[in-house]
Amino acid sequence: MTTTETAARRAPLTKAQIAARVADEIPDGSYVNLGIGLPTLVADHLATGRGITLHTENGMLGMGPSPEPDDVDPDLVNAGKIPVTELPGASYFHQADSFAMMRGGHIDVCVLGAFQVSATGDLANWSTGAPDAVPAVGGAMDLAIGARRTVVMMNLLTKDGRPKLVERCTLPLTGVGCVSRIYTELAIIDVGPDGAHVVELFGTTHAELEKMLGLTLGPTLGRTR
Amino acid sequence: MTTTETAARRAPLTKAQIAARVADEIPDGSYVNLGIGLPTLVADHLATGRGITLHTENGMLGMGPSPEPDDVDPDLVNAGKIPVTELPGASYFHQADSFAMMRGGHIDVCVLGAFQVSATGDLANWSTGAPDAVPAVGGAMDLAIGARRTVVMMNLLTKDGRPKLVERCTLPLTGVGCVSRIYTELAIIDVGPDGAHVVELFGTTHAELEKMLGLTLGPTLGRTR
Amino acid sequence: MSAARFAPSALDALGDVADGATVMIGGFGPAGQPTDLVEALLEQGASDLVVVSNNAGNGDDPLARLIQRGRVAKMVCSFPRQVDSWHFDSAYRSGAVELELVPQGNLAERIRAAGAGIGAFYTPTGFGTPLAEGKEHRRIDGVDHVLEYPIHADVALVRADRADGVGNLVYRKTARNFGPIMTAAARRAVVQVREVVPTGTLDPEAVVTPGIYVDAVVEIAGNATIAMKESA
Amino acid sequence: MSAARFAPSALDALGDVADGATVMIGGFGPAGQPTDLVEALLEQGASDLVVVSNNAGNGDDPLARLIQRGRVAKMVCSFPRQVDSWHFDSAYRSGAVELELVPQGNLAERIRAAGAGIGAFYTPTGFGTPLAEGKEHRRIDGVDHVLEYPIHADVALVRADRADGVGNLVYRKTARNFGPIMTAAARRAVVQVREVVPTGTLDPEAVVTPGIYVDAVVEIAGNATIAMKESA
Repeated sequence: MTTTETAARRAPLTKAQIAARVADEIPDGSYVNLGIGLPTLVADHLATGRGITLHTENGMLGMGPSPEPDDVDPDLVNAGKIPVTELPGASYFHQADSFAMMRGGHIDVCVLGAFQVSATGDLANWSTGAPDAVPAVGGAMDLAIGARRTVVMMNLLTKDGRPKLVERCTLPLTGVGCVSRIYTELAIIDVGPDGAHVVELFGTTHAELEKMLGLTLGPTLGRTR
Repeated sequence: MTTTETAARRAPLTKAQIAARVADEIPDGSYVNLGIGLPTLVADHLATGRGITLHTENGMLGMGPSPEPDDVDPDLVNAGKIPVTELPGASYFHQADSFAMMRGGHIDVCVLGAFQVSATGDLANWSTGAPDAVPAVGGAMDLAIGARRTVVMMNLLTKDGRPKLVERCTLPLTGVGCVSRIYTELAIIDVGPDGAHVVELFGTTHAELEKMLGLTLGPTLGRTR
Repeated sequence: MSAARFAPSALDALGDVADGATVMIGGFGPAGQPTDLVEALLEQGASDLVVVSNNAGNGDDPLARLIQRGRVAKMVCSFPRQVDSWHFDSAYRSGAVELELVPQGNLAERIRAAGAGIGAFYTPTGFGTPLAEGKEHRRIDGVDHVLEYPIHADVALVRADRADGVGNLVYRKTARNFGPIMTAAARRAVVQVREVVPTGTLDPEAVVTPGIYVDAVVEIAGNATIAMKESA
Repeated sequence: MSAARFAPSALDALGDVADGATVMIGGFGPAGQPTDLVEALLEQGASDLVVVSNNAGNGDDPLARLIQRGRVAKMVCSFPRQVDSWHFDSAYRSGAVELELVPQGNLAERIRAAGAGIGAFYTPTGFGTPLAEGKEHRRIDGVDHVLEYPIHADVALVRADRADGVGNLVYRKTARNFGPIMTAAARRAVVQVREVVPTGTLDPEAVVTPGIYVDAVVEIAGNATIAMKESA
């Protein structure tokens, strides 16, 4: 890493930089599911030579990028109902088989967005809890608990400045103790049974982060995968 | 029916005649599973124009008759591991899907052999109960309880003259209350929650049959399906 | 199920649907929507329906209009909220339609269980969340599971790509989604296909829904885009 | 599972199998027997094995010899008794091998449950019979059900027809049987195929086992009869 890059690391990450970092930490050859929203950015950073296969829970392995407008096929969409394409080696299966694949622990990595993540890895990402909201859950709960490793990509703070990494989720849960790591603009943090531990900081310090979150964070464990 | 045929009906049925009668009572368009042993004879009496489709639990619909010796394919066998053929409109599926098809009540008629059937429709057809026997069950229990209608084709008496239709099975059960009707050389008898009722007799009388079986049989209900 | 019957129109294929019936509707977003069959259901007139479907209608599509007209008493689905689910949103907020929200994988597995004759199953999905509240649960091998029951239906409306003369079906790409499990879970499965092909022309290894699960088929020439792509 | 690895021989594909491992072996009678992989397991030497397979060997086939040599502690199967299952019969009668007899559909569904992450399920099959003795049961909608648990395995040995470069599999006729569910239920799935074909040449609609379930593939030119029929 050059000195310039090291200096850049000291600034908060852009969304693209977070996505690149998530992509970088996915092992070659993995089967990966990218949740709706921010996590879809990760796809742009997965080099084709790495043998990474994308799963979409509506029933496909080997999903490719969005098609040219002329090639849109209404029968070929991703979990966000956005048109996608088919790569060589793709396969199709029905909904029960697709979710069996997830629930059975066959997806190596799942990257999800979140409203809140707790220090012990609980996830809240399907409901804002607003009383008048029309609820919708989709495959969120299956994805959260099904993958071998579930990580979250999100901003560390809400738009009005409240922490999204919390001692205990106040929003309706998606899954209990299912998240391993969160990737944010200011920090990469491991969560789990032993609580939250900083992996790497971007433009902030351990003390500042603890103050911002109102949480005690374990020591930086170094960049591990 | 001619007078000669009526007279012939007064004699016990041959195996082929029993098979023909079972075949005759299977509704056109049915999906049918024929158990190993005697029930396989039924296939010879199912006219091709009737739209009856044979299921084999090792993973196929649309099973055809045995192939010519030169056309034997080791990858195409029935539940008895006997080479079979594929008819137009056939399909293949794996074991979980095949047994889901049975357990889910999609097979219209299943014809099984039996060691014993009780008056209330319990079936014993997988174990002679001999202490030194190597046990084997295969798909018997799934077939017994899975089909919409399970009927039994068997001799009414064992080789040493003991009744196989009994008040209560003494051999290990295959399924409880699952058999609707038994087809034998001497009688067709309905069994179920209301006990055993004679449907039709061949070369015996109601009184003789009751004596032979040591059972009280309900009145002849006439030939119903 | 008995051998598939071929119908001259979607309405004929649909047959009778009683008031209060449970109706499964295939599709995930645009892919696999049996639009013509739902349109026929609108015309047929049954009301007080329980509809099992991943989504709850988009814009003014037939399912959305079914909800708008007050014909749906309850939706069982995983993702009713869409940018254009106006009719569902309004009916839900006014209390005109009841909602049973089910995680998508539990929805799929419960439908599969109905077709497969499974009485109930323990799934880890949803444990500890509001969607498992009040449900039986059990720890198995150190993992908490929720007990879920099958979802049966009176009729399933499904779109496939091709059917042969005995009702065997193949689908197209992600339009497969709920078709195979819904046809098995319903007492009567009604399928609209782009094309009916002669029996013997579908590869038996590639049949996705065997004809045993199919009760009625209607050929709807359908989407020009798709037809064009197929011949390309 | 990570991307499939192609091996130069059955023994290489097999890799390490520990003593005491649970090994699933596909096949129903002759159809789909992964003969070369079981032969490799004989050579590899692991013992005290739990073998999950519909049958328990015929004549002197590799599974029968595995049993004969005392390498199998327990068989989990539905139909061990065959006219030529001498080695199993003898080992069973002498108490050298333990038997867990499972109705074939429960065997299949328990294997499926392991691959599908289902913790347990209620099935009507076997209720009231000696094979359900001591098992939890429950009446659901008026039907008695038995609670059955998944069967997981350390390794699955399966035979398929063709694999592509990412491990997608297609099978041939009734040789499909246990392959798709065993590859999903085992931590490591090892597959022998007749032919490896270039990625992109298998129809994505007709893939039966997606490559995600496959860990190692070995091409065994195999049965001349089959090869001949394919080219006919």
